[in-house]
Amino acid sequence: LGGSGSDSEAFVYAFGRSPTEVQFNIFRQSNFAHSLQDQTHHYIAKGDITGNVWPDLPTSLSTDGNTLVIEFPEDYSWWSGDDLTAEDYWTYLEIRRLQDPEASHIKDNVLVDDYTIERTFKGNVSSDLMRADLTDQTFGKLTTPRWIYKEYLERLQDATTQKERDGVLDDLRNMQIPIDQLSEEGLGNGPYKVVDWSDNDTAFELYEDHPLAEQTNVKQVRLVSELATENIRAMEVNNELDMYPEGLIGEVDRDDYPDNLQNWKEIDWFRMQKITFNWENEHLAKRPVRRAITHALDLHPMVDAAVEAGLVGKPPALQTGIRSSIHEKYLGKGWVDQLIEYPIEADEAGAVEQLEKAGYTRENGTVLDENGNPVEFTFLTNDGQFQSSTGVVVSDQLESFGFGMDVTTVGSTDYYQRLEQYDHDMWWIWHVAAALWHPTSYFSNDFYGVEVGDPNSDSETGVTGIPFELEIPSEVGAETTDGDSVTIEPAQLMTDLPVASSQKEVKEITRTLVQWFNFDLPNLTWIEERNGSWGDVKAYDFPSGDEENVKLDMDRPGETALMHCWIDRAK
Amino acid sequence: MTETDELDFEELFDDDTEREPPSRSARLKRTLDLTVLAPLRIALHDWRAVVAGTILLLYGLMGTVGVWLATKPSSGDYPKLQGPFQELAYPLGTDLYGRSILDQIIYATPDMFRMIFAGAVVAVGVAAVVGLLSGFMRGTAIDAVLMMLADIIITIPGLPLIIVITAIFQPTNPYVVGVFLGVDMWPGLARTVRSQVLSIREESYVEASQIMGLPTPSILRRDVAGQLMPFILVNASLTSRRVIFESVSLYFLGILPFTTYNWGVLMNLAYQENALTRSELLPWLVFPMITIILMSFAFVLLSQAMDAIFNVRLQARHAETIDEEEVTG
Amino acid sequence: MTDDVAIEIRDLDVTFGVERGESNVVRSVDFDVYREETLGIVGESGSGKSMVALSLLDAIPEPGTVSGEVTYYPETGDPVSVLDLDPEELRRFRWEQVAMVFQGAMTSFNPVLSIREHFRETLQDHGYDVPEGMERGREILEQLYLDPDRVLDSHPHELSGGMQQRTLIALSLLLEPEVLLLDEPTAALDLLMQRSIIDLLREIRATFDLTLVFITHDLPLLTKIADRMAVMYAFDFVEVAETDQLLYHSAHPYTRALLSTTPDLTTPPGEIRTIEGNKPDPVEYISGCSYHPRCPMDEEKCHSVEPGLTTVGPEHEASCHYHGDVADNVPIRNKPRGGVDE
Amino acid sequence: MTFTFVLYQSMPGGPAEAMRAMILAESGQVGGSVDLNLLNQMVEHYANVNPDKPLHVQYYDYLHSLIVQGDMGTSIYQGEPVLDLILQSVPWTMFIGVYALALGYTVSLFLGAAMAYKERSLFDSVSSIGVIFLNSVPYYIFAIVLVYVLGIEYSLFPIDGRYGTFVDPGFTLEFMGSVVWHATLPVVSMGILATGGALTMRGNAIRVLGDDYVRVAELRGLRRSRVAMQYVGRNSVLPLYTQFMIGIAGVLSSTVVVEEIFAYNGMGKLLYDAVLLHDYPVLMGTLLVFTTITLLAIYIADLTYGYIDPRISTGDSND
Amino acid sequence: MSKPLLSMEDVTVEFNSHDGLLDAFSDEDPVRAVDDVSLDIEENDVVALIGESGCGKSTLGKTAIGAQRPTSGSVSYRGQDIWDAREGRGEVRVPFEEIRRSLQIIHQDPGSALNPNQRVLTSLMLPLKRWQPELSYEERQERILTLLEHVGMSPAEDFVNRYPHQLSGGEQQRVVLVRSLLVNPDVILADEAISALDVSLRVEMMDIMLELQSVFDTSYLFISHDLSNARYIAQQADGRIAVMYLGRIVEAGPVDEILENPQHPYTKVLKWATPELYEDVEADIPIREIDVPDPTDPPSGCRFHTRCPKARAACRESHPESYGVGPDHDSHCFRSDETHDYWESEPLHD
Ligand SMILES: Nc1ncnc2c1ncn2[C@@H]1O[C@H](COP(=O)(O)OP(=O)(O)OP(=O)(O)O)[C@@H](O)[C@H]1O
Ligand SMILES: Nc1ncnc2c1ncn2[C@@H]1O[C@H](COP(=O)(O)OP(=O)(O)OP(=O)(O)O)[C@@H](O)[C@H]1O
Ligand SMILES: [Mg+2]
Ligand SMILES: [Mg+2]
Repeated sequence: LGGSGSDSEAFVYAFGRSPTEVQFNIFRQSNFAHSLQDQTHHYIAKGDITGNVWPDLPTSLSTDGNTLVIEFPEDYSWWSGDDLTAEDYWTYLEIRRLQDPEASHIKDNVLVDDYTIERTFKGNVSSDLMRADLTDQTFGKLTTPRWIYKEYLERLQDATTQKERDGVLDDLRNMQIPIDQLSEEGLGNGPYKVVDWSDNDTAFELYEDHPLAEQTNVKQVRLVSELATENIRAMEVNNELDMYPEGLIGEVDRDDYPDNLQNWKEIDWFRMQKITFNWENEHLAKRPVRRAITHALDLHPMVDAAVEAGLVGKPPALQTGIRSSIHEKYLGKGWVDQLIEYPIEADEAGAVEQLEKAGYTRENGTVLDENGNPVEFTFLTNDGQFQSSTGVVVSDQLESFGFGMDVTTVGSTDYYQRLEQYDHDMWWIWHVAAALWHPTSYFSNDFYGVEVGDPNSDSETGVTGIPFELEIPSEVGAETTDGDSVTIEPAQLMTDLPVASSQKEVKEITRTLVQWFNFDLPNLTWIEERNGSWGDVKAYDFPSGDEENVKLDMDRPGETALMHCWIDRAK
Repeated sequence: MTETDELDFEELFDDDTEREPPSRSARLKRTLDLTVLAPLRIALHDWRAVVAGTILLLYGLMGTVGVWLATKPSSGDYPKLQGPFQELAYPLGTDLYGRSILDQIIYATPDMFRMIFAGAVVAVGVAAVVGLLSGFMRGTAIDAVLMMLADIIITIPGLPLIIVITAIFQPTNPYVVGVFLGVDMWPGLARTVRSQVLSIREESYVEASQIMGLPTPSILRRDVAGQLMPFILVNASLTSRRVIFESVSLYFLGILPFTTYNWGVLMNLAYQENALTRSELLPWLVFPMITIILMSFAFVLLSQAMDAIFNVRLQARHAETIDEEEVTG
Repeated sequence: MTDDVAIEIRDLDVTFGVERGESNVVRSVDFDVYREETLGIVGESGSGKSMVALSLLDAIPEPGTVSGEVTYYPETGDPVSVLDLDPEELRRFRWEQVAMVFQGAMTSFNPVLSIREHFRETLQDHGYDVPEGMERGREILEQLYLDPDRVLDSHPHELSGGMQQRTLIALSLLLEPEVLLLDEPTAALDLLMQRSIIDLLREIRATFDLTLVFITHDLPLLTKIADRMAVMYAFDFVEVAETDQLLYHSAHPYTRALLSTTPDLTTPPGEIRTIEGNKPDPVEYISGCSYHPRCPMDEEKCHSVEPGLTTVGPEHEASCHYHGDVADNVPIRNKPRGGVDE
Repeated sequence: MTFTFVLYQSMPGGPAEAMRAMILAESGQVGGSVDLNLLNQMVEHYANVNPDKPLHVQYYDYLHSLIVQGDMGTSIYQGEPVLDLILQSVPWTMFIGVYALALGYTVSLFLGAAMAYKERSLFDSVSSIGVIFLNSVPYYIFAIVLVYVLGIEYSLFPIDGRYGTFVDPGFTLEFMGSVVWHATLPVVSMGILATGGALTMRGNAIRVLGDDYVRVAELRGLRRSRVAMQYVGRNSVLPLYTQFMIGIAGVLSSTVVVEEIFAYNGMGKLLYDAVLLHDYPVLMGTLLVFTTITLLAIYIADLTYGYIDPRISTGDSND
Repeated sequence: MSKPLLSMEDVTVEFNSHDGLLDAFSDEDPVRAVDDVSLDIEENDVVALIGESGCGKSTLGKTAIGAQRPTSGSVSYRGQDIWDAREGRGEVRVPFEEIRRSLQIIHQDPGSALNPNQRVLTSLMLPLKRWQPELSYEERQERILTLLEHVGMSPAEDFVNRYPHQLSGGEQQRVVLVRSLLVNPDVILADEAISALDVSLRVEMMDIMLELQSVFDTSYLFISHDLSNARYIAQQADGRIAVMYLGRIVEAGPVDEILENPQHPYTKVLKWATPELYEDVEADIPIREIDVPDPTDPPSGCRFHTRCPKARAACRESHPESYGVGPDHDSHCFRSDETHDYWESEPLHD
């Protein structure tokens, strides 16, 4: 049984998919391949918990007007020995742009020299957003050796019609880079290179030519693929893992885990979880009903249930739609204080009061609408992890309050398919679209965010029944539109947000959206998660993040540390 | 019928007419004794039937009275993750959300019965009809088509087929789930029924009934179905076990959507929450398992006992209205 | 007939425990089989004929138990007490000394083995020389009007009933036993085949110097082969005599009833009579003469005193208190053509 | 086949949606999020793999290339020829399947025979109850229990994978050992599917023991061992033969669950994943192979039954 | 002479050994179980059909009572073709219903002729209910009990509530007989009806059958492979014996004729094979071949020629037709024709 026992030299940790199932052509990602690419290729940029974006591999990301300048270090190379240059990344950027040059928001990408790229946006974009454009968990890595992708880029450049371009793209997407090719041809660029693999493990060896290689004494790394095995937790409990790069040891697990495993880095994560209200339901379309539900729910048991399933986090104090840790940066302290405060614990009386505003009553523990009919909702959830727990707790709470609840639980693949059919009244989905502590990742107009729908469509409401145009009070924190009100277009605002031309505009749009969210409660956010990484702190020295030149307040601190050679075997 | 025949009959029957016809109630008593009480008496003599009956009765009670007695499990009812055998309110402990595990098991029972019922009825019913039909139409096109259909379904591996079917229809209604599960099970049975019918058809009493001009439905019912009955019931019992197995496996794999409790769902949830390495979650996994095993154990036992219960030889021995002494042959 | 005894049976009992109690299916039987004679045993179904035969091989099926003495006197060598043999000795004894052709040949062969394999395994397990034995087997088959090549290569189901029966006879003679027990070897066959087999057996008996014990309930057939006949009723022998003696001077009312219930081609139908009453139950014990409930000359004495086999003539024993009066009270239904009634 | 083709075509959502959902589900599980726009772009590509030809044309195309070129198409998801994927996994599934079946049936047959010989003894009743009990345990529950007891609590057996990490496949002792080692738990869990055979065997053997030819064989003074093997054994195993072959279908079905539980990369897992991903070509391919194997097994059973049981000269032993 | 009650003309019955779909392709020869047979049964008649196993007796019998469809030839009941009546062809003078009721069967194995799951009463009630629905339950039961007592099963009340397995073979056979008589048939096919019974019971059973014949005016087609039984029942009823060999009737005639004056060598062989209690052992087997030829591939010409001790070359050539050798006595043997080529041809020897 593998484990650190058999090759005790290696640093063992668990993550991602089976190496034999994924392949490394970023344009044809499948099988959740990025989970492995995280260990083989460097990121370009990463956001941190304060909402700032930092260069990861590049030495700097500077902005000037609509231009973003990316400078690459000169001492990096691919495992093949070829120099790693700006052209490698430029090739990727250009392929992306040329997929559909008209639709792209990029004007051009210029390869200034071997180590510099100038990237110019078509419109005015705030500098934060220009940088943020480079971050993405899935695609924000330098995975494209120029000699492999050059051919496709040239063909794209030669293509004149969209049809020709699509043809090239099809070819590109059919191209595959399986792990044996990656290893043999040296197509990775991380400090640890792939030397062996099996169905569910990948073995890495320190790549001595990597500029950071000297910093660490960990020569061998073994990655157990989390998705290909069933016994990760058994390995953890049996002390067979040295690190988990993303995830904390929760309270519930603490007793089961050996003492040498400790959370060595904790962060306020970007992720939140929410319950979506489908406005297509006649009751949920009514604001007082949504507010009543919010009053009726006690967020603590929901969070507790999630915690039981291994999540770490706490309920948000305010329904703003964005994470409280970035309130200050985008909303300002004083402004936030004016927002409506909904109870976190259950407030039955408040809930009934809200219901009455809609003309509803609660009799003998049953909520009746204005016509005296019982109010019933369908709830969709999946059977995996904490999602089912939440489903159970939410529906039980609402049921005991007096709503009729009909919960359907489906398997997780089915869940995401069913989710997008919008055939339920409430469901469950996480609330954030990108690994970025930025309003755009929360107010994204899709089911990760506050989905409204396509504002350019002909209808008046989006898929979830939310109108494209609606009224909110002008005054922040007002509970009704009885006073002054303004008409806003949330869907449009969410489309505008990622291309806001200035930090000021970002803030403005964000405030409007937050106010709307707070007033209308299109969704209910119920947990702000914490994350981080745990490891065998006896056997290894992990960075705390306070060291010089060490930046760990970002997503996946474990991987970040490993990819920067910040982990050492304890002496 | 000619005149003379009539006469002979009358003569013969006039011989002694003072015979007292049995009263209606005596007849009723006899029928009751033979069709209900005798099998029951055998069942009571057969430990398998007794055990199976007791277990199933318990489950039956669980699914009826139990549901009525138990509180509908709801999160936060009790402290979470309590161990079993500590409190009367949750004898088997509680789950992650503080729901009584016993209550959940109890609440899952009616649906399980519905599923079993639908599955067994479909599998055994279709099998019986198809088997009878093609057995009686041996050699005709109907027979060929039915058997071809059965063969085709036999060769498609069952579970994958069901997975696909359920993936398409995403049934949540227990009856529908039962029906889907039954769909995969009828062909094998139908084949066996057919071969049984073929051999029963060779029995001379069937031929005799035909020659006596008894109507075909009556022959089917009395001569064929009567013989098939034990076989059909044994298989209904075994099919029930399979329905339990397969439905639970589908819920366990998370393929079937579910709206309420099911033992497989409990297992699924517990398993997903790493019950195998979190000892405090084990009851959540283990008790549904035991429930499943016990119920299928009852069905397997029942199927074994069924042979005895429907054995007329034993029935005769246990019937009170037949005196036993002069039993020869 | 010689007094050279081949098998001596003393006080043989066979019982089965059944639900209703003890089922006594052979009751204190004393009996001798003479060397090289052909003994016919008749009796109605269930009278215990097969059980007696099986006892000779200590082969009463479970859960039956057998007690008493069965002594086998081989032509050369010491007497063998069959019921006391150890399992290995018994195994060798069976088929080498005494072989048996079972009721119903169709079920006597292993359906999945060819006839050749049946022959070979029999030779092998008894340590006989296989090629030599097979050669002998072929000769016997030929004597029985069978084509050895075809038969040996066949599987049992490929042979007709008559062929199977003859093959089984051949198999029983393979190890040249001294005694051959035949338990209704012809019951399932057509008349023509029955009669043919009887004729073949007669020939073979001569060639192999066999002692034959032939069990059947077909009286007329038995008269065509038996030197001596024994009649069984209610789990014991009621009359033993040489064939002609039995046919013409039977001294037991049951034997006489049996003779007159058998239809044949010549007896006027009116003379054929049936035996009234039910057959005896092996569990119940009938006191006195076991036949008295059905006997037309049933007297007081018959109810209480067991008659036992008594000598009524040369080589003729019968168990009837009134054997002297039988001839007058129970007429044999037709005038025997050959014999003279004294 | 037509049937399954139609069935799969009627599954809601195409492969693209399924794949998208899969990636979403996994990102939810591992944490993090996905840029939906990019994901959609990428996933769209897969939707184009199956151009919207009318169904019957697709069906014809599929049949044509299957029969003419032996081509089962390419996995939408993995991009590899379905045939390759199947060829890689079939041996593993056959290995554990046949191993399980052989082991399960051998044990149950001997047990059944032993029970029959000792009919009504204590051994018989205890084993009967034992077998009935095993019969009532779903194989996957058995698997979970095995995982828990032997895999996790006592760490005696590996609980996932097909062979040890970084053991290089080849005809080395290490590899073989590792393969057998890893197969143990799946095989044992599937093996209990065969325990029902013990009761059937017991019944058969009791019946055969009462048959005349067995009694005659004893009267013939044959050796006990020969009577046991050639007479009782052979004749009571015979009726089980077709059941055994058809059992292959059952065992193959069970691999779907068992391989999933043990993360064993075989056909069952391939099929299961294909169902989740709506990867039609793989689905069709695996199902075709499953069906073919079953058919083949039944066919072989039919053909060889005549040899094993000389009473059946023609092939209609199905009746 | 009036029209026979039941008459078969040139009846042939063939069986394909398989009749599945696939077997359309197999070219296996059909078995001709009955080959061109004509036979009449009169009112109150007893015809005993004898022959070796597999020679087609049952098939012929079932064809006679309309339970087996002839491949060719016709079967008629009181002049009405049974199969025409059944299918409503032509003018139907006697409805099939009545034909169905009039022709009944008693099977060889009484054990399997009764539904093992039904009590005797039920088994007997059903036909009565079918044919005399106007009777009340009590009346039906009355008849059944009376009839059962008539065949010596008393107390009948006790017997009717038993299951078949609780009856002895003889009793089962009586129940079967009663069942067929209850519907008041004209012809009963007794297919080896006594062979399964103990020797001592056979005569008794035949006596019962004969006795009831006088009450019910029934005719019997009595199938047996035992000449002495056939003789017993046929002679009592003044009936006839028909001898069958491989699908053909080779000799038919009044009992005494057949026994005293057998014409066909096969009849003679059967006579030889029927041992007499008081008769001396005869010398040799009077046939050349013990085993019956394969019915799927019957010998040419006279089918008996392969075993016939008197066979000559001519017998191989053609099938002998019927030669009348006495009143109502026919034989299918060339030897009955003194002028036949047979006498000139070479005897067959092995
Ligand atoms: N296994 C058994 N258990 C109980 N009783 C048995 C068993 N085998 C035989 N008997 C009884 O033993 C008695 C004698 O049987 P046996 O077989 O010797 O009769 P038989 O004279 O050979 O009859 P048949 O002519 O029918 O062969 C019968 O009453 C039968 O019921
Ligand atoms: N249903 C059938 N299908 C095929 N062949 C049949 C069928 N019934 C009878 N036969 C064949 O027809 C021939 C005559 O059979 P039948 O049963 O009429 O003979 P039988 O004289 O009654 O023999 P037995 O004395 O054994 O009852 C036999 O060769 C038999 O194999
Ligand atoms: Mg016997
Ligand atoms: Mg017949």
